[in-house]
Amino acid sequence: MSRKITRKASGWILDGNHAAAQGVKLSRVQVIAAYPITPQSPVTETLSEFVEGGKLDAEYIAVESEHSALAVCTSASMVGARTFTATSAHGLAYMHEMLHWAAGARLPVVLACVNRAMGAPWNVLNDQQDSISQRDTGWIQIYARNNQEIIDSVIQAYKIAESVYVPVMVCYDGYVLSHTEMPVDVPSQENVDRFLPPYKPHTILDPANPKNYNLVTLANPRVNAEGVLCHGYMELRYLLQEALQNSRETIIRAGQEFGELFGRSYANMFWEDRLDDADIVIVAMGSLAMEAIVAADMLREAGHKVGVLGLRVFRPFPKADVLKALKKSRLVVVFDKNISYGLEGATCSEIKSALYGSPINAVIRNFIVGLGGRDVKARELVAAVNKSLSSLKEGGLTQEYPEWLCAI
Amino acid sequence: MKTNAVNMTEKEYLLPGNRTCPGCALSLAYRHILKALEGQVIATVPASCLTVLHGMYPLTSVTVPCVNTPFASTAASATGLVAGLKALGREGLTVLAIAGDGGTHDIGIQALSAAAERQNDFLYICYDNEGYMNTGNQRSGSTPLGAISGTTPILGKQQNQKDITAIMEAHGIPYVATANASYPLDLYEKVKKARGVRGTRFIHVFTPCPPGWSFSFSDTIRIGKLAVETGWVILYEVEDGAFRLTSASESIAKKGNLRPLREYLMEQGRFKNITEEQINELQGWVNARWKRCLDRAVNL
Amino acid sequence: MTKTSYVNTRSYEIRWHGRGGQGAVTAAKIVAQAAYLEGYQGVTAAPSFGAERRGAPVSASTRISPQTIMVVSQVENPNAVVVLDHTLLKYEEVTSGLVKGGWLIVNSRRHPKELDFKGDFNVATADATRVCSNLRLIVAGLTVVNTAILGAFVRATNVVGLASIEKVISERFPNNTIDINLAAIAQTYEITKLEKIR
Amino acid sequence: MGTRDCQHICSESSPAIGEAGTTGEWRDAFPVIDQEKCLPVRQNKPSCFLCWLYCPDAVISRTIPIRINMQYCKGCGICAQVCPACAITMVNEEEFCPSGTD
Repeated sequence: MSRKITRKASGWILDGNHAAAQGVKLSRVQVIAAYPITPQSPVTETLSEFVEGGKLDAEYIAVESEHSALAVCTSASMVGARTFTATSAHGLAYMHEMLHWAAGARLPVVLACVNRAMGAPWNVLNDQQDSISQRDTGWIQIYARNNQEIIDSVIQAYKIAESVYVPVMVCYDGYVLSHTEMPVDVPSQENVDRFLPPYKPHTILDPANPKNYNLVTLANPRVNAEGVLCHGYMELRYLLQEALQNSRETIIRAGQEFGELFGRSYANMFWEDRLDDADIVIVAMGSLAMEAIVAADMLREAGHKVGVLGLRVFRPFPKADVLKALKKSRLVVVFDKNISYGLEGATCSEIKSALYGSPINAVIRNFIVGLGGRDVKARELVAAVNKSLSSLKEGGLTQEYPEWLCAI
Repeated sequence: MKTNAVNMTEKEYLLPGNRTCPGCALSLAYRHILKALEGQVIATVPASCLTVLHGMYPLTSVTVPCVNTPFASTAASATGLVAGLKALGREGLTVLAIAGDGGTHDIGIQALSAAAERQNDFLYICYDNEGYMNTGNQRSGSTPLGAISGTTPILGKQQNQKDITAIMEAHGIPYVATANASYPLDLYEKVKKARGVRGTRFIHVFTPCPPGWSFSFSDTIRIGKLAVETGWVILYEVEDGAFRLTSASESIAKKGNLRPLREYLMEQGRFKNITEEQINELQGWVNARWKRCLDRAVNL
Repeated sequence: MTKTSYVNTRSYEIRWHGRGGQGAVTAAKIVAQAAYLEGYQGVTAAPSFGAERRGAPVSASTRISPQTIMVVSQVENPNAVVVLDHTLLKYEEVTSGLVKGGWLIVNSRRHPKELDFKGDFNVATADATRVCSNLRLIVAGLTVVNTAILGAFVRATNVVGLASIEKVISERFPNNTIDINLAAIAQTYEITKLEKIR
Repeated sequence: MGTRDCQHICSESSPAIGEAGTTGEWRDAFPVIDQEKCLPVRQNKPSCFLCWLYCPDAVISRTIPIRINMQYCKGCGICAQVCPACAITMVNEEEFCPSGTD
């Protein structure tokens, strides 16, 4: 059934996968290499249809594995083509080696991670263990709460990546968003072309001016043929960290420009909902940050002043911004759809590190929720906040280990 | 005495009510593979339709031990099972690595090639439904030229499939064979023979897929037979280099009644956009391969 | 500007039950599209997550709201349950959570009273299967009732109008299937039998 | 109620019939055997049994007469298609249940 998408004046109705594919098309991506995996596969199918149907002038490479998908993208990006790939869970894990490589080579590849649980055992449903497990590979990570933010983030990802020469991962929840249709405003090609200048690679692959990239790089700095002292391995690595630290400005400026052109501002590292007068803050990421707003409503009706901090950019982690946002909080309840095994939810650790050394003396509670597609309802978030409130006195600032909302 | 439907072992290793689609050729093939191995097997299976056949925790519809493994590592997993059993001095079990065409031709070929070069002692079976059916039919290295799939939706696949059995034969392993779910007795004999051979053994089993290839699920057997009758699939075995045509392919070779490939292609919705030029190219490919087999066969 | 609270503007939630291949997910999406055309800002439509097998039970959900929908968790207390295959009625979760005064809409040739449901919700039935088989609305050997049942859904709940449903079908379905589907909807709308709780 | 009592520390599955539920409900047609035409029945000795051989779900018994486990038969129709004696026909489910029981 060929899909003539109904288009009301202002918007379409798209699921997350189709929103991502539209974002790739509008960004005029030139090389796509992807391998099918549930729940990402409709992205690859939709892009194949665009390419074969003449709606997107791009090379679609049906690679034999995710490891090769990213290898194709890094080299195509090295040559100067704008590239895209998409994957989930074990596909992303299989790319791990190449994730490091792409960041080290400072290549602006954009990857859509349709968040799915990691095995063993097999589970195709949603949580964020897969992308969180890749937080140390040097990629910028942006999380979408709904399908509008997916298409908008894919387009902004190219602007950001190609400005700071750092690859960007746009993460959205498998099934909960990827397979759920909702209204999405699809920007016009003209406006996207205005927003997104052509990609100018920092690499030159020209026999007339031969350069070799990513050869063996020794520990210590070394002098080149012109007598200039060049980096050692550590210096190159430092520059990657510096680029991620400085990318905050680029991310916010890109979000601002996007707002001016498309009417939806992304000049932030996280979404704030009634934080100004909140002394209790819920922290969540992805679609759970939407459900958390409903929970905040229910808690406000019960007389609690609750706000929601919906994390958008997980890397670089916006420590200073979080610090500012939480300055009036006495209780921070962090919901993680991942777990750094042996410790706690990754978001919780990042929040604690942001508050360390600050005057904020908030109690922090961490709940592990929604792993492997376990449904998380607003009323369960409310119950967790109430439980944390009752443990305020004797609980101490933090607990040794997070609490799990499960049936163990 | 040749095994047939009447004297074949009654014992089943596949329990009723598994999760495969109605008319699934994999389910039929797997049933006879396990019977031929008399259940004396440890299977290792990557993410694929077969994982779904095995079922969802805490239940499984298969009564043999099975080790699930990530998509790229079937042969490596099998190697590990063989090494472990050897280290523990456990004998008499066949380690069965069984993956689809995606898991064999594409993402898993590196691990398989290395295991074959090491001559690791397991039986590797590729059940081939010519596409990534578990994720909704995307094209694979085995998808034929001109076939529609999720990732070749309009123009159909632009390249023909790779001949994985020839690739595996090139590794100089002691036993290589092709089989087809529509000829269960031929499959049964080959698995039984492979069980007795030492070293890496490879059997390429053709398993038509009703939803993936768009034909009605009562026609699975008919489509599978048509594939052999038109030469798309050639049933043979290569034992220490000796090439022998078997079952229907042997009788077709002797009678010379190969039917035009078009008859096979037209039965399947996945070929609805195939061009005349692509049909001719496929027919040429089939004829050339058929001729090579006739020349090589020692039993004609 | 006071912040709209999402608690009391609870969206209208519909849960669809069918068997793989009957088109329950498409029905869920059509109603979401129709509601959006009628000016509802918030609509979502989602399949039940997991492998679908032809003939095996599947479900889907639609949410409709004046505001953007923030709830992403699964539907728990639907306002309406639509059952495309009456043989699914024996499963307890098919009607579980249906709100008081909600609507149960069943593809069945029997009158609602004959289904003797012990729930405080209204029941509507229509023999969509017979309508569709008369119209030869068969796909891959299965009588596809997902558009026809929308006639019964509109007749019972009136949450969206026939006109917007027909607009979605005309825009989204392949041309050669539009008229047959519109006919299926209209005919089923007519033969729908309603049984309101006293 | 906690799930700790199952004592598993990893995803360990045990064999069971009907892993995917009563798959018999998936079908929209079911096989009916005409005993007059069925070879083993006519010859009253084990013969043919191709329906047993070709059943993907092993729901056909190799007995005389043949019995089909209707709880799990998915109604694929392969047995009807391979039967050399055309003894098996597929009957639509709707026609099967008498008008009363909907």
